[in-house]
Amino acid sequence: MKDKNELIKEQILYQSKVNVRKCMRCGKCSGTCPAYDEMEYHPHQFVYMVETGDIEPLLNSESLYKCLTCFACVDRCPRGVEPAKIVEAVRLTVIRQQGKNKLKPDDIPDIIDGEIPQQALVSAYRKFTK
Amino acid sequence: MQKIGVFVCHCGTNIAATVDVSAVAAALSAEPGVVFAREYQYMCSASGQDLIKDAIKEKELTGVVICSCSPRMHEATFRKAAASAGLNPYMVEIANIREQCSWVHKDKQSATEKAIILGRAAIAKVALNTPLKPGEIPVTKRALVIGGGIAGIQTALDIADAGFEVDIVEKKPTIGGKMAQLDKTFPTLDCAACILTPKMVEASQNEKIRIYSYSQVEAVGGFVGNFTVKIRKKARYVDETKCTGCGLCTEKCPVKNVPNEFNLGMNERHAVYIPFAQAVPKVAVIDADCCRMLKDGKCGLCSKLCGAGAIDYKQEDEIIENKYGAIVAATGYEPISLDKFDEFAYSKSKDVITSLQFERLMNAAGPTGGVLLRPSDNKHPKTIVFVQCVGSRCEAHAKKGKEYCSKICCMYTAKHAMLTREKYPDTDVYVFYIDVRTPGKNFDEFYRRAAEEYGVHYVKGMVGKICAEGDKLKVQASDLIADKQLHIDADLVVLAAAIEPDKSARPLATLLTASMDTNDFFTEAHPKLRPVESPTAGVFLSGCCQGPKDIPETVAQAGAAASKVIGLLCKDKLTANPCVAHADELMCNGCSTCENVCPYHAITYIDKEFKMPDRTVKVRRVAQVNPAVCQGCGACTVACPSKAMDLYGFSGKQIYAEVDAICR
Amino acid sequence: MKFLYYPGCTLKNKAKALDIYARECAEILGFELVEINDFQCCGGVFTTSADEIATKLAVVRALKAAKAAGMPLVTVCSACHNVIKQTNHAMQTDAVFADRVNRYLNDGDDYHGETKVYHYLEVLRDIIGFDKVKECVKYPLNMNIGAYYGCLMLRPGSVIEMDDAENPQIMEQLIKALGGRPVEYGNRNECCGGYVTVTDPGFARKRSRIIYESAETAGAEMIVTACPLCRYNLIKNGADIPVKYFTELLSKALIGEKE
Amino acid sequence: MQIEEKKPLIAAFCCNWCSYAGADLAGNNRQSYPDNVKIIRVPCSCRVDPTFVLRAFQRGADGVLICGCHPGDCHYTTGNYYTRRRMTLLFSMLEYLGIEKERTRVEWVSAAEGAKFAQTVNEFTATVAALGENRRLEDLRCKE
Repeated sequence: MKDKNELIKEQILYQSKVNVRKCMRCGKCSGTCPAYDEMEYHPHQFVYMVETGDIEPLLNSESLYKCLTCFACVDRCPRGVEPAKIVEAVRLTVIRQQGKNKLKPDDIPDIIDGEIPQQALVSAYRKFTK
Repeated sequence: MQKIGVFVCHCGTNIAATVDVSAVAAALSAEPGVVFAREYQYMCSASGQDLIKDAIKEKELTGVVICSCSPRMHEATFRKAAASAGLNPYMVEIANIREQCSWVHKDKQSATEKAIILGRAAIAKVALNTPLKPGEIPVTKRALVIGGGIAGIQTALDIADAGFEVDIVEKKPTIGGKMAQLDKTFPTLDCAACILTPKMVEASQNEKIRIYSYSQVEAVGGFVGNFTVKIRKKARYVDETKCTGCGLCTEKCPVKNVPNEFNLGMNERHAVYIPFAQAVPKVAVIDADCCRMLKDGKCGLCSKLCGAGAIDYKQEDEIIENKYGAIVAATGYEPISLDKFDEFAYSKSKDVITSLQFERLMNAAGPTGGVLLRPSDNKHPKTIVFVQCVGSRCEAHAKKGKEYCSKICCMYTAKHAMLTREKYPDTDVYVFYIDVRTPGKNFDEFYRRAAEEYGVHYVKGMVGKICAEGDKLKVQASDLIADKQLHIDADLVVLAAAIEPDKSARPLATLLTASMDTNDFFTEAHPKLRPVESPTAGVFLSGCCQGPKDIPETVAQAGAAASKVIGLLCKDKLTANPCVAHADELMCNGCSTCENVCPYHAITYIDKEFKMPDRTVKVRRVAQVNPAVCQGCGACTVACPSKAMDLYGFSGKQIYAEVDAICR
Repeated sequence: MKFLYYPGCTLKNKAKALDIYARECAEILGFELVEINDFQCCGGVFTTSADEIATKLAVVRALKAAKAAGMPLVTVCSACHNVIKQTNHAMQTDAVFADRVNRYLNDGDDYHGETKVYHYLEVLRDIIGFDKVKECVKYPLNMNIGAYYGCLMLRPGSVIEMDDAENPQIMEQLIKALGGRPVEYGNRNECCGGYVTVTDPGFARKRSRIIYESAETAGAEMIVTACPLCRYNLIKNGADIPVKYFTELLSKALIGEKE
Repeated sequence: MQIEEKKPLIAAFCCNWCSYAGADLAGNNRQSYPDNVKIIRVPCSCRVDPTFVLRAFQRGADGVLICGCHPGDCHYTTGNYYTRRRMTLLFSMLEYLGIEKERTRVEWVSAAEGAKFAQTVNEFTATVAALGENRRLEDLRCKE
């Protein structure tokens, strides 16, 4: 029997299609990440922690909701690792669970300021809610 | 009538412990054609060889089979022994009962049986062997070195020192290569020019060395010992024999805004120029793309000024054909283009430069006279960021960069950082690294000195983004140890660009039929045991064209390549491998299939007259193999649709016989 | 030349300017935008997970509509463009994904990424030509304009393939054609904070400030973008210079300012 | 000495520069493999004529293994590319004739890959053994 952690790791690797072993620990992803200072765990740590199976802390971290999916790390990684896809897969692991939506319908009215484009709401919903 | 002798070696207990050697000798003595079978403790020893020699003489053997170690080990030994006893050395076959039998099997019974089968196969083969006589190839006692950097210069000097003539072909107007552009060299910090320019002068004054500067190899024909090479000597519009190198023309030429390639575009030169003060040959060259006289026919100032009358606007390219016995590729390297690395603002800011540009900025003969001023505004940079591994160690299929480590960057960056701190102690110097790789004598000590004594900030992490803002370069990077993202306002950023083989290497490899790896580095004949030879006989490798390397390694390899060349040129005749292809002219249908598969162009077609049964004469196109060029791979023998092509030493019949013996 | 036009949800609503001017200028420049019937929202972002199928179906429907109409698909909004191009790329290169999508839609016509997808800017550059655009300019802009690409328009570079993701030039070329002076600044291809503005406005403010300050320092008098969310973030978070859609600029140069 | 036929019988063609040296290295490192395999040395894998393979099957071999240098590393630059193409064709024809494709194999073994050689032979022998004897091309008229 595989333990829960291993199953989560397998699922993350499947969803992201990322080969975490390609990482050479150069840290360029974290060097280029615009959300770095908002994050507790940084892109290179996402990759490393998924590789080592230390996924629990990531699941409970606010860092999941700070990634802008701007793909700077994806385009600039010299090894083609695509850290943003790992972050997304970890986030999905969380928000697909019952009651784990980050953004709730009740939050929306306060956000609407008359100017915010639909695009923002739709995107945020897609990223933070299942 | 075959008279085959079989000799079974015990190899001490190496074979005898697992294989019943006397049973093998007994079984093989019963094979057809075998008239003599003996076992002995050490066949390769002097007395073992005597045993073979005596048997050849006494029994008048026509073939010899030795059941022993791998033919890769002692085939040459036993062939020599046979030859000394008067038997053609190619009438010897070896059954490998050590590496491929006794050492890999444990059961004595079945190992013995396998040894017998391997012996039978060798006997079946040797019965079909034919005496072969290796041809002899004369050797042209002159070497060609392609590339006039430190690798080429050192190779040429060493070959000339042994008394052989050697030519250097250099595509630039002067020899010297990349090393001439360097300021100081690690780990001793001696000045590059001080150790290189004497060698350049030595090369130019050595009567055994001819330098073809501003020249390129255009065509290569022939084979080891007998290469014919066409060299294109590009028109420099200056008569080399008359020019005194006074430099007057280079000062007065009215076209003075041509980017100076020697300083990597950081200053300008005139249309007529001498690349640098210590150039060899110290002769001016006119850049035809910029010269007004050559472009529009208006000007001619340099011609009027030249007291020696050396300017010749009518000069044309010249093709020179020479013969060589050996060729050394020393085409060197080039930093990769950084166009694809604009996350580092390389094409947006003049103050983001490559390490080679930094060498020029630090050099006393450079664009700033050796004062470290940044290119945009000629101010002293107060904060300098060095970025390592720019384009090195990238994923194989990444659209930018190279998969390999460029090897020299860690050390030259440590050198740059150290020199900067030494000359300008008030400068903050950061080096961003993934790993610091310093395997070399006194290398790690050097790097540690940069960090410990010179206070260079080594940061483990990579720069992620650089923005040029105002007169600052905003560097955003990760510090993996501190687990922080750093934001540094830098005045100058130096990128350690990966190095790649010079662009001229790939077409040259095609001309030389020398193989290359996927990165366009020349492949060596054996990665460990024959590191300076190309798999193509007579072609040798020197310097970075074979892989990234620093100066001491390059010089060592240059010497090694030279010694291989000398070893070749010392011989009056070369022995050719007699196991070559040959065509049966009567069977050949002239289809050219063999010609097309031959990697050596060893097969040509000739029109040959055949007397027909009706006494008419018919001219037919038939294949002919040049035995001196053929390397004996056998590709043509299998490709030939009419089975006209066969291979001496590995003929179809011989291999059938082996197959039959094994499957019996 | 006719293009099937996918405006997207925001252009029908908060970003009408982006839409209206795009249509007007297309007419002047001699190409036709045929609005797609019953389009559905692209979702705003492309979900990278291999098992996300349903979130991409709306886009595949639009791509199939273009295939059926025999026209290329053109978008104006950066987000729509990003999602559509990434989905199309996945349909071309990921056989498992394409198979699952096709089974899901199951309408007898399998789709494997046959439709060619253009951003409006690509149409201007690759089909109309910026030279032609320049000829049509009546009111040259004559000001310093900083193009803001953000992230959606360029990345991932190997999929979007619109321009060099680290050194894009397409909007600068447009600005030049319209008689303006492009201002290149370092952060023009960095993220404004995007949808995180919904959950963490403070963070979006920080990001946006970095962007517009970078443009202002470099001397831009105006920022131009193709993304409604970028524009919103920059304006809301205190940009001191106007932030306009590129189609507004285009219209201003070709037709003139409307009162 | 009467030798009982070893079954399965496997003939291996090894190129002189890489694979034969690789087999030697397996010996140097005492990496054992079944004695069913007998090696024939050829200068290059491209010297292996399809008729050699046919002859082996005709004479009762149960499997044929061809080893050459890795693509790109051929001593003769391009020989192993010829091998790859020729054997692809031959093997599909053999399969058509009823000789299972598992009985034939082309493997790239460098001079440094002794372990790979031994492993290849072990695997291949086991595969061929599992298939049983090959009778398809055995021509009894050619047998003594």
